[in-house]
Amino acid sequence: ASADVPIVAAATSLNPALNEVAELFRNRTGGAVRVSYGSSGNIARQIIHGAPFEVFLSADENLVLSLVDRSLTIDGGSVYAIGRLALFVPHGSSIQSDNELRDVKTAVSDGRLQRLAIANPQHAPYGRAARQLLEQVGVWDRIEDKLVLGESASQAAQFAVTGSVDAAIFSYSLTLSAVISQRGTVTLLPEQWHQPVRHRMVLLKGAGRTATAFFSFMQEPATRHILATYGFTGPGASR
Amino acid sequence: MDWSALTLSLELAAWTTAILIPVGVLIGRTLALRKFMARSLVEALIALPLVLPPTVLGFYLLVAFGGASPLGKIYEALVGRPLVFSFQGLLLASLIFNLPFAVQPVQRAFESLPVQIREAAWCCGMTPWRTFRYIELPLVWTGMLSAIVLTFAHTLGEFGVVLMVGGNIPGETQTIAIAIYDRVQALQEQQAALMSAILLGFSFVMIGFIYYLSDRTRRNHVR
Amino acid sequence: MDWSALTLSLELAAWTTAILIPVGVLIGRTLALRKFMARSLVEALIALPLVLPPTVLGFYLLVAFGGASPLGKIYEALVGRPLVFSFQGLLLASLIFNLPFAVQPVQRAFESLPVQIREAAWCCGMTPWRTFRYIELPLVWTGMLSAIVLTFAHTLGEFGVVLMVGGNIPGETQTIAIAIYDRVQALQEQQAALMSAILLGFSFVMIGFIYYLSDRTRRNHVR
Amino acid sequence: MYADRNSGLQVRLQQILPIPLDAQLHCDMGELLVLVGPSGSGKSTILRCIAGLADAATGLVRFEDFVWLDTESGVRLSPQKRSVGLVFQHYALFPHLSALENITVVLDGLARNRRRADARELLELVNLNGLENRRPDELSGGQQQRLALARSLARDPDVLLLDEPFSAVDQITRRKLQRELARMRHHLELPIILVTHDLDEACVLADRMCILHRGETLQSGAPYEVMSRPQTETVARLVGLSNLFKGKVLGHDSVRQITLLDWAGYTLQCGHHPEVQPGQTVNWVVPPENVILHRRHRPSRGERENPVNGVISDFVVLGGDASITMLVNGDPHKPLSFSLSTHVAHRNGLGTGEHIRISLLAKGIHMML
Amino acid sequence: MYADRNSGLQVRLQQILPIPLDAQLHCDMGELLVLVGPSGSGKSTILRCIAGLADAATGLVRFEDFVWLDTESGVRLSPQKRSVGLVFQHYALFPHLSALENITVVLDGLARNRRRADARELLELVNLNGLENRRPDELSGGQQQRLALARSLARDPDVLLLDEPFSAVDQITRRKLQRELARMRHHLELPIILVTHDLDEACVLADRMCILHRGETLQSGAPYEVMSRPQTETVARLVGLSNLFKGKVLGHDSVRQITLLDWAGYTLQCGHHPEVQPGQTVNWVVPPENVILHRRHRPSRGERENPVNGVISDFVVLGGDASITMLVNGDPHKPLSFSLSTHVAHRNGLGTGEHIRISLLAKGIHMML
Ligand SMILES: Nc1ncnc2c1ncn2[C@@H]1O[C@H](COP(=O)(O)OP(=O)(O)OP(=O)(O)O)[C@@H](O)[C@H]1O
Ligand SMILES: Nc1ncnc2c1ncn2[C@@H]1O[C@H](COP(=O)(O)OP(=O)(O)OP(=O)(O)O)[C@@H](O)[C@H]1O
Ligand SMILES: [Mg+2]
Ligand SMILES: [Mg+2]
Repeated sequence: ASADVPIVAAATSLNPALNEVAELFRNRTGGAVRVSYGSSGNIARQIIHGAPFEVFLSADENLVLSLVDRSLTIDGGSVYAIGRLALFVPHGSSIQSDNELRDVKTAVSDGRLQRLAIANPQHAPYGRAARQLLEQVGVWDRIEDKLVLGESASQAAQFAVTGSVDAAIFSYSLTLSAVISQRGTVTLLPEQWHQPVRHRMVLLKGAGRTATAFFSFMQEPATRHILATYGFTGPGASR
Repeated sequence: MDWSALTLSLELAAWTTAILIPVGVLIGRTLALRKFMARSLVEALIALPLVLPPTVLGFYLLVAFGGASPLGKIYEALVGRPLVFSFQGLLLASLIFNLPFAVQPVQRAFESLPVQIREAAWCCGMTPWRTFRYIELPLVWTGMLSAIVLTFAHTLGEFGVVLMVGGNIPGETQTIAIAIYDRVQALQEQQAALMSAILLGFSFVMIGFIYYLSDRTRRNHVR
Repeated sequence: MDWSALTLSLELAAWTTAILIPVGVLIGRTLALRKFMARSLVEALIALPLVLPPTVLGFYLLVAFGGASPLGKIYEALVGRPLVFSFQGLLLASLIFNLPFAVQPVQRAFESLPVQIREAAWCCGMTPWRTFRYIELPLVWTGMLSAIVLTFAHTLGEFGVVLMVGGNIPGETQTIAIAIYDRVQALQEQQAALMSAILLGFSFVMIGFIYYLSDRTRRNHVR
Repeated sequence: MYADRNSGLQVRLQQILPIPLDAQLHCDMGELLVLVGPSGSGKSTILRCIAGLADAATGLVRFEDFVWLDTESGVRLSPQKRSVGLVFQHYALFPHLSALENITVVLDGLARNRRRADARELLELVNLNGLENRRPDELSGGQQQRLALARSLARDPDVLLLDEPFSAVDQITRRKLQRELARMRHHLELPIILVTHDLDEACVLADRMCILHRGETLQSGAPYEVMSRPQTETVARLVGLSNLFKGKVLGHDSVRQITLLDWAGYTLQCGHHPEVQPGQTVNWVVPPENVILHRRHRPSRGERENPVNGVISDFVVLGGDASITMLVNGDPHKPLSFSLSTHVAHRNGLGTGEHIRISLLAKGIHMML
Repeated sequence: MYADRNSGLQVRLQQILPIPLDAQLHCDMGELLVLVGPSGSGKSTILRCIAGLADAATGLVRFEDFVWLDTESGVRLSPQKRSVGLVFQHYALFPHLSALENITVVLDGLARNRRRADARELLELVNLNGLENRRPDELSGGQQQRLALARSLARDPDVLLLDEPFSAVDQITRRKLQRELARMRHHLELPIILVTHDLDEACVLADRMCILHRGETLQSGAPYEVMSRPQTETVARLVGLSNLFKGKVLGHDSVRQITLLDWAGYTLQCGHHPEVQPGQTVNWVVPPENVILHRRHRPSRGERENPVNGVISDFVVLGGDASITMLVNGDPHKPLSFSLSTHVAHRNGLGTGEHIRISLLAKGIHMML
């Protein structure tokens, strides 16, 4: 059965957007896929060790490129979305949100900001972006010891929704979930302050017809639309 | 609620427990009754799977079982499909990871078995197997109970190793633990809470029932 | 090699073990010696932390300890700093998570204590405390040993709960398990392997030494 | 029956389940009471009740003015508060401690040196010097038993409860320990209850003896009294009396102070037992020492009393004594045992199958209802 | 010494550590050998060696033509392969099984019904009927012991090893069990080795008796033989002989077949012991039955033999016998014990402090090196 129903490995951040895409794909083409979510790093490693995935939707472009280098893919794949960062300030926090992080800077100085959650810049793409952004704003040095690092952007968001941090910076797409929007204020941050978070997908060696079809389906306007409603803007000019 | 994930978890836990308890009894008994030089070292070795973070252990197991490894190659040659990202691979990883839980309580139970009772069995002409079956096993039963409960519960909740070795394939290697994790990651709090509650309730009833039964058998022995 | 993470892990494991063993002895002894209706239920309850995936458990603990929770508020009011993302919070989570490992082996050990020996102690006029200290404790020692090793090892390797409740703050809540995980995620495989090897070697020597010592004391008792 | 006496140890226990008990004991200061009864009659259970390890449904345990147990008023002291020394039937030594430590661990409150000195003294008392550092599982059965005895004394108890404390030691050591116990008893002046199966031991040691049967205390009194004047057939059996028969009362002769008994075709003259009714069937017993052989060549004292004929069915020589069983009138259901000096037996040419004639001394015949 | 005999059970064990052993035993088919020795002398250890639970440094255990242990040729059968029934001193019952199951579990290979029937029969044999469903911890000490005895028989063993199998049961049950054992012995024709501390039991049951001391077998033979003719002073002490003294050999009179002994100022005529040298100091013993009181009114047989004077230091009446200790010449280091019929004692006005004269029968005096 697995020959007919390819496994699509996708970054955790695509949940639940991708579920909706898969649903639409089934309705449109009659083809079914199974989605295996995980951190992009884990998925890449699993692919290296022979995981039976046919499509890889990564949150981290570099990981895809490293697979390409190892000739585990059919081609170089394509970027299916560009991620943005958002500032989330939970209700009850004394931080004022603004899209230039002015109050964050002040709060760092006057001690109001004790804990800021981001994803781990060591390996999470949104963590790297957050770090670039904070460096750009010029608070990185002062804020470094106030950081709470999530394994992924999603975990940074979890820190935020439990009210355990004063503010958090993670992917804009997550802020669209009901849980987040109900529990704090969300501010989209300028995209030029960090390198774009490019989400690249790729067809893996051995991908079958359904997988190829799904890969193309990912680039169709209907899909783009769904992704957009979940906060993933299309590649547009970036490609 | 993702019932297939729950079923898969229960299956994995049941298999792990079923395979591991005999292994635990064998190893635990040997460690308890035989005195050999390297005993402390073997005991320490068995505790080691606990020390590594599960995901990392999972990563190394992935390397060890993967298609590039000798084990993986042999398995694939024999069975015709890869060991990793399959239920079998998951099970193997789960067995390794839960070894300490299966060995330790049983070993302690064997250690507290009075020597004279085994000697009495021998002097009654009971074969080693009969002695084991009718004298030793019933007397180490509570130790096995601990082993069963710890192994079972820990397999249900295990996530890092399973995610890594199994690859989170729905219906195949996606356990309930991973399914819940996915929901939490996707910030679907209500779904996650519901699944957690079901898992907890289910386990609570199940483990409580195991304890209750064993209590009753112990009391029944009295009659 | 990240020595501060290793130190932190060892500290956490040591504290967890040091606090949990007395608790485990208390609970395990009560469960073993007192007969009450809800015993099976309490026993099942204690096994429950194992059933949830650690990250998920961590998430719920984060909710329970967080600034919005009553516990978090009380703690912050008393101590002046939040419970979560602190060593104390980590410790509390670790205590909850390791409870089954501390209780089960000790409970079994108490269960296998012959009644007559405690009765003899009473009839010799030994106070309950003296009986506990000089008769019961030495006789349940191997059970405690299992509890110590399982708790210690499991705390070293625990990652999901710690990451969630601790927030991976270097030098404060970043344990060696998290550090290794981060290296693995960042594809720094050699560093990860080095750290894993050091952690494993260290634990192996340490646990082996604990076993060796306890073996020797048991033998020394003989002299 | 002792409810009004306030000295020593008083015990009254009653229950139906789990083990039927209906026991009444009293043991004065400095007195040694031996509890005798068949296996499973509840001896250990009674000691456990006294020590506070088991509870009777209703009962009273009082030592001097201290009430240890009173189910009526709800008093129930813990074992620690009842100052008893108990030797368990199965010893219950502390398996992880050396012989010396088994004792020092009990000696609370003393300085360390003092504890060790005291413990060594106790070990010496029970002949265990030299084995101080052995753990119980490295001691022989008898050595373990002696250690248990020493430990029970360590607490300096007010009451000593000994459950077959000498069953596993050889006779020489046993005699030594019995002597020690006797010495201690007079020295320490405490009530001692001792369970034993050895009636000789009971007779030698006991001030009083109490017979227990199915949880019920049947008779107590001086050992010789109990052994020679059992109140019931059961007691007679329990103390191992032979020569126990049933006979029919013919009547009383109050002038000669005798009671006449019809048995096996003989009319036996017995000591006066006014409490039995003519026509009644009673149990009677004659101790072997009141059986006199009619010798061949010279008449013995008392030959006129109750002469009885029989055939020797069993003739066993054991050292200087010959033990003889005679079937009265040849009836295998009426075996009568007695013993003689071996040389007397030989002089009279006794042996299996010989026909002999004996006399039962009237004053030795004891009747029971 | 039995190395050439090939029947029954032959045992030879030697070692220094951990427990010194130097034992040589032989027990024929149908024979009951009683092993007697002080506590800690190694009795249990020897049984364990025979059963295969312990190993001696060097030794041989052979049953009929089967070698169970031969350290020289390296043969060492497992306990299962040695068909022994062993009653452990501490019973070692299976705690989780009922009395019945404790036996059925041993009966391998039989049909279930048959097993239960056999087990019930064994339980009946030891008077445990009605207690089939009790677990060991719900049985009294004596009941446990009997269960252990029943279990040891379940295997239908070739050799029976009993480590104080009756120590915890009352005399009536004990006698019944002893009778059963005697019956079984003649019926089953197997070698039985029994450890006991009860010399009376030993005398009643034993075909042969073996005296063990510090792991060494000192003497074996018929009980009466060992008790009356101990080869050494140690044996004499171990079998509890009183009247044990040291004297100096004066010389032999080969005509009258006597040996003369100087003791306490008397010249004693003794049975002929040509093996002792004049001038040598020897141990000698006189059994109480060879001590004759010089009666006040009529002379007894043998009064001319070895008359000795003394003062009564102890006079205890126990039933029909009076047990008397006399200090020879009033010397407290020379106590001499004997017993008399109570009525003889009374007729002669005996009592503590009385001066009496006795005779030691020459043929009763036994000398040891
Ligand atoms: N837990 C129990 N449940 C039911 N019956 C019991 C239990 N424990 C003991 N008994 C029974 O109670 C009776 C009395 O036991 P106890 O140990 O007091 O006897 P005992 O007189 O000491 O005998 P022994 O001389 O054999 O030691 C026995 O018949 C025994 O089987
Ligand atoms: N593990 C051991 N290590 C050292 N000595 C031991 C060990 N076990 C027993 N012994 C000693 O060996 C000797 C013989 O023990 P054994 O049990 O054979 O004596 P026993 O004759 O059966 O005595 P009892 O009549 O008291 O049962 C004893 O002095 C005992 O202390
Ligand atoms: Mg008893
Ligand atoms: Mg012994």
